[in-house]
Amino acid sequence: MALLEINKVTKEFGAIRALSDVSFSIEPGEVVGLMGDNGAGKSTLVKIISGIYQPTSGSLAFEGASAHIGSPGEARKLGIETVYQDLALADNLTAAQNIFLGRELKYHVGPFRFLRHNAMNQRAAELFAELKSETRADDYVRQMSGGQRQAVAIARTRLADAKVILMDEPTAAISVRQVAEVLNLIHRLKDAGIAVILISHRMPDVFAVCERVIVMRRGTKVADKPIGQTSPEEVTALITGAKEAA
Amino acid sequence: MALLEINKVTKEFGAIRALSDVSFSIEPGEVVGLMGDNGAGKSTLVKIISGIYQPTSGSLAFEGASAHIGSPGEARKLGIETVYQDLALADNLTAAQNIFLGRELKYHVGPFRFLRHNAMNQRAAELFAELKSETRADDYVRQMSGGQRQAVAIARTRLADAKVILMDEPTAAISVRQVAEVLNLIHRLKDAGIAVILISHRMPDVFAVCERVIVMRRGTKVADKPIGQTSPEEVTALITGAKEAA
Amino acid sequence: MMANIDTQGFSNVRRTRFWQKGFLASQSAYVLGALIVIIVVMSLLSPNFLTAGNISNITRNFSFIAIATLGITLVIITGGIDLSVGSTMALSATVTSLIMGALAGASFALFPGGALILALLGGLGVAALIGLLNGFAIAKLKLSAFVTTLGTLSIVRGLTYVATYGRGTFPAGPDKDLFLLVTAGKLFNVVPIAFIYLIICAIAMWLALTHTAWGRHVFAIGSNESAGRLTGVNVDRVKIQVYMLCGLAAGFNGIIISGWLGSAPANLATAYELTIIAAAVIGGANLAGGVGGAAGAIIGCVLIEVIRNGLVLARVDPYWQQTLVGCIIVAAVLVDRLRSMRNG
Amino acid sequence: MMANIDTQGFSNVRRTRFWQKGFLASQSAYVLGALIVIIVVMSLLSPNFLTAGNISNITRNFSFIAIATLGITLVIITGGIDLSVGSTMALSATVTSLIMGALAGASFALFPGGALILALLGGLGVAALIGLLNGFAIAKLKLSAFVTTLGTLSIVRGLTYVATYGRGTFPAGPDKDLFLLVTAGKLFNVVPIAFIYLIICAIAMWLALTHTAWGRHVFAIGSNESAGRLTGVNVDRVKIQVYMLCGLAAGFNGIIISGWLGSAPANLATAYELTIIAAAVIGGANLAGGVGGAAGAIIGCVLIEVIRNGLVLARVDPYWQQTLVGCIIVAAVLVDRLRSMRNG
Amino acid sequence: QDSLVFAVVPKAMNNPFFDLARDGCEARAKELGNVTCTYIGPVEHEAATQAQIIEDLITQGVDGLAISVSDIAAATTVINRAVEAGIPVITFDSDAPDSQRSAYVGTDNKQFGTALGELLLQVKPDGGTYGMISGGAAAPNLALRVDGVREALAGSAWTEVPGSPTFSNDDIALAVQQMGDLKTANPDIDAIVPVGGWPMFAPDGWKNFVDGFKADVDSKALALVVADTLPQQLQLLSEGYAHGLVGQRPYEMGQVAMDTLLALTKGETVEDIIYTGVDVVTAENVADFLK
Ligand SMILES: Nc1ncnc2c1ncn2[C@@H]1O[C@H](COP(=O)(O)OP(=O)(O)OP(=O)(O)O)[C@@H](O)[C@H]1O
Ligand SMILES: Nc1ncnc2c1ncn2[C@@H]1O[C@H](COP(=O)(O)OP(=O)(O)OP(=O)(O)O)[C@@H](O)[C@H]1O
Ligand SMILES: [Mg+2]
Ligand SMILES: [Mg+2]
Repeated sequence: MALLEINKVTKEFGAIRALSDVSFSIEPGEVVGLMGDNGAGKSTLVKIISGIYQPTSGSLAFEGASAHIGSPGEARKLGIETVYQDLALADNLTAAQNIFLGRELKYHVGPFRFLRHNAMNQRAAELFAELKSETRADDYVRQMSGGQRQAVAIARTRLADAKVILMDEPTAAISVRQVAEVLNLIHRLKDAGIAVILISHRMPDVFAVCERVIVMRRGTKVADKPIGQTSPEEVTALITGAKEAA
Repeated sequence: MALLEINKVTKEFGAIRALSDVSFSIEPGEVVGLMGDNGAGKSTLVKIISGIYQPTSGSLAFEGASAHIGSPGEARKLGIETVYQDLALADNLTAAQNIFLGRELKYHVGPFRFLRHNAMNQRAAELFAELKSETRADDYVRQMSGGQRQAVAIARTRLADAKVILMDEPTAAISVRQVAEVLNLIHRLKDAGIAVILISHRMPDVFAVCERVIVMRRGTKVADKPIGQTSPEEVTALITGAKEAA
Repeated sequence: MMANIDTQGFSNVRRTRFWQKGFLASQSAYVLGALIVIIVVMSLLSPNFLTAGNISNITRNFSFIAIATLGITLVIITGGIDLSVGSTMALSATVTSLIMGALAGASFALFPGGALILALLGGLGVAALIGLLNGFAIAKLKLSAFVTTLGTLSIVRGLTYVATYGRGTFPAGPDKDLFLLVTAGKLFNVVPIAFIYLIICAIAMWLALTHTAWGRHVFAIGSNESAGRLTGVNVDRVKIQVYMLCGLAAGFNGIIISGWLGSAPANLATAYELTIIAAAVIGGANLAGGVGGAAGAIIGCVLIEVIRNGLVLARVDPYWQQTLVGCIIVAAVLVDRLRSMRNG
Repeated sequence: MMANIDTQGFSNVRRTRFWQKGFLASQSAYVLGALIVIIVVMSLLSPNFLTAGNISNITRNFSFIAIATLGITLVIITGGIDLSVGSTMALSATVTSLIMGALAGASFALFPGGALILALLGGLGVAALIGLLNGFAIAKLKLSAFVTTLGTLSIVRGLTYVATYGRGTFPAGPDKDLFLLVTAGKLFNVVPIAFIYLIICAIAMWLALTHTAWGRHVFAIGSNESAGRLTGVNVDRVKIQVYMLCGLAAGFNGIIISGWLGSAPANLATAYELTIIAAAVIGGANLAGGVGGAAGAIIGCVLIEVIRNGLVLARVDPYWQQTLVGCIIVAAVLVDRLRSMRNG
Repeated sequence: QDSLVFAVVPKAMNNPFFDLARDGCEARAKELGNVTCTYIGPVEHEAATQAQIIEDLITQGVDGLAISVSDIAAATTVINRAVEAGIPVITFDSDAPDSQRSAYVGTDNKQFGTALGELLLQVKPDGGTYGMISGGAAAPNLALRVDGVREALAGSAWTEVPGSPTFSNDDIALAVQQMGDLKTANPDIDAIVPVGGWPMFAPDGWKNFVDGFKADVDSKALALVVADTLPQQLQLLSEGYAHGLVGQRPYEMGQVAMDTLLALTKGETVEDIIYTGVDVVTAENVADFLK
């Protein structure tokens, strides 16, 4: 049974048809690369899966049951975790506060629940160490460098008890050695049975971790192939439109 | 005579010393790569050169004369053009409006000057075609994909009559074939005698276009070498701190 | 703006339909729709609503706040706010009256209209100065626009009281008739001259906002101030200009009202700031910055005045009027939800 | 929050100095400095300023608006605004008075204090309802907070007039003395009870904002609403709660004032909204959202009241007072520039 | 005897009516020599702010208070507090009868309204429809005036139009606009009676309105009977822009307030209610008032 099934999904923004009739499915523990030129509709697809947008037509199914994902909160509850391309960070909170946003650690005092500041800071610092990132847990996100911000967004997914993780260009701004860590992370996720959809413009990364690659062009899916049956050259041709479909 | 000279520049943000005693110089037409881990201080350095931040100590010289760059406007006047990491786009304007922001094309009617909307849109469309970018000149930046936004920021520099262009991770979000175009662009800039400082986490790109690479680690410059005398492995070691200096 | 030159060849992009772009896709258009509905309802409730006399009254009444609303719309587009408009209206009117009075008693003779011109320059000069100070504090000293202009609200109103010891003033002197003519007169005996000024100001503002680099910079600042700064826009100068224009518009509006009243009471336009801001916001200006326009500002003013006037004409119990005004204002912006729904 | 666990090993990061973090690095602290200077100046200008009686007056007066300011600070932190607080104060006080009056004439007898409790519940219930409606329109219908609450400002004030036909009401009935005691009384004959309520509310708010997940979500919404939504924060619910709390705080404040006045006039707290927002903003809340706190709100209220009271006591010409109030408010936020300079 | 400081607290400082009271106080204070008149009140009409200012004046230790009461119950509380603090208090213009104030100086507002109504009957005995314009909906003295007008016209041929009175909130521009609105809403209206002088404080706005129906006004088809007798109103009346005015005497109120407070500080007893009277002005006697 497929974990996630996308069925003829179309999404229009006024005059722009960002997605037209896109269908595919993902098995548990599968790592799928999603590639395409800028504006091909990759992020739009991710946002539909994670409940930000509703498809204009088409449907989704999760774990075999047809799913209506009305909001990011619902997606999270289903076990869909996302690293957004625009990172979705609250600038006026610290790195640790952002990581734990929406799933804070608390202790009980009578009927009240208070935050465990120390525990959260410590755990966040551990996560950054794990990612080999030069990010300090108690710095405000507002004053962070681009790569540090991205590290915060990635660290978030580590807390989740997810079934599928959507990563929208998670390695765009981070440095060489952390790219390697993120790829490692994806391997570990796969081993733990968690499916991953990786969007990236970095061909080598996709070929290093993905089992399958889906290529989009101007809103339509032009290819969906096991990684072994394709090559970076073919994928590049598909992305640019030099090759129509495969 | 060096085009741009950085002299023992230090920048502190409260308790964080983002740059300590950084010095280097750039010749006209030189393409220099600036690398370093996340939070190493690369963007801070760029912002000091382009007049956003004032150094806590240290000085700059431009074309041999000591220069105090008080604002981005002054930097532009000197001939310093920048592609910022956070792109610096006005969301409520279209791509063309953003590209021409601050240097609009106008025609005169008596004492008044009105905008040449068509000319600007057309020129912007040409620029995107040149960059092989899937970006529409009259779309609002608000509704653009990450890569399209980056294309707008890059296209901007093409209008400038600059002496040096600072590019802070210009290829982070754009797709494979546009990366090639940007690298091409850098070659052409060099041929036109324009110096470029390229910040990037993509080792192959840096080695493809730069003549010299400067490596930063936690605010200090740890290496400054012609590209021929170093290797990706050495640079990686310098970035991660595995190698102290070179 | 020409859409098709560059969307050619994008297989996934249709032509934008006419109702998906420009004015028709803006909040202003939807509020205009609500306005028309309200006008129809009001004219059903009261047979006198659509009489020539009442239309002329409505036109005059909304012109009184509409010029100031144009000014504040500029400020709101840059992401700022100006609470001092009401006070500026009063001080500007007072100064104009005072100068006219003083010159009437002056020993030297001026050419006809000379006293009026000096008085107007004085009144508008004060208004521009208030705007300059606001702009300076906000752009250069980086103070919060809300607190700064709340401060000037209080300072300027206080100065109005100090200047006349709370008594208010009356325009007087040889140029008084001329003054009344240029402020309260009617063109061809029908169109209030204030309305003509409004139309001229609105056209100038529309031209400046959509067809000059300056207007583009105003939008850029409201949309992303630091991006404007980084691309070399002189953000501080534009901001100061915008606050000065807002002050000038308010001052001009105050002078017109005082001409119509024949009096510049010290409490002129008290608490008008909220009405004026509301008119701008209802007309589509966004307090977060980057959105707004001249047409919307006028639509907002008309809407507010039509509601006020209509409820009086419909002989609604005065105690209920205030409640209804609030309800209709909220209902009018609610129609804008239709737009978001239609645009997905 | 514990700083050092994770900055260890960052060669380019020093320990944060005590004045670089927490309260001392906030706008509130700098405004507190300005406040102290103003207090010193005022006490030099008027010998009566620092008398026990006057301090008690000041304490009571700022407590009157401070509770509402706490409420509006919450709203401002989420990036919203609430202009209806003044009207809510009036309606809430009016409803409480009306219920007390009605129950006094009721045929059935209640246990002692029963009428008071019912009346308070009624008054606060109305306030919460107003907040709920505001919150619903803003969070669910996505209307502009400015226009919505400007609408409620008008609606609620209108209802206050309708309820009493403009005449206002006063608390009456068997529980009147108890009502006066719990609103206008003084603890140990010195500390106004309103001040005690304020302290309790402020501590609760501080705890909620800094030590609960809810408070964290309030800040997250103001800082980046869509990020909050994307990370699963129930943005709509938190927003509605915040507007309800703001309404409740305003209503409670209105009831306290009416107790002190012994009356609930229909024009109670007219135009207080701007003062209350100003107090919050002066105290460090940022209208752009994401910044603010309980301590700052109180400091802002004290500052405004000290200026008002001090100028009266110093027998400054009343026409100049208004001007000076404005100047001092601007000057007080100007000290905050020192902070930005120091922090580079 | 040392100098005395008497504070005069108006309902709102933005109302020109109280400026005249202030001028009366200051003039009388100057004549008396050892008395200073401090004029201070809330800028806008609002009860709690007025109460706070009175508290401040108590703290400041003034020697006497003259208050134009904004809200009866609210003022009663503070007046009693002032009296407890040993400060003699009188009210002027607007009263709080159940408080411990020593005297009220001013107009009998009910009678004032009645006078307006009677003047209207005198101007146009055959009756018709009329509308009123009031100030703040919460002002008790204005409510009394409205009642007075209604009482005087009860049983006559005059009927009030629905939607009357309109509330101008003391905003002069709005008051003039409401004149136009009343006339437009009720094209056959026979009289408009503003119970305060607001619309006429804008002389040209008023003229502008009247000029639209000049013939009706001249023939008294539209009767205009207005409260207050400020100089610009008298001028308008003399030019035929109104039919009658009923005025209070704010200047006298100010003077009498000073006298009464001085008497109280000397320990003398004063009358409980001191009416300063009303002036009824029509075209016949307007010249006397214009002087
Ligand atoms: N909210 C929106 N309103 C209108 N158009 C939109 C909106 N969001 C996306 N689009 C358009 O839809 C298309 C697809 O955008 P999307 O963000 O999915 O691209 P992408 O494949 O993620 O590109 P990139 O690699 O640059 O991130 C683009 O043309 C974009 O302009
Ligand atoms: N405005 C600021 N206030 C405080 N600290 C800052 C500020 N800007 C940057 N920093 C800190 O300075 C350090 C250097 O940041 P910078 O943005 O220069 O890094 P970078 O080398 O560009 O990293 P990246 O590769 O991630 O973009 C970081 O630790 C960052 O947190
Ligand atoms: Mg994308
Ligand atoms: Mg950077």
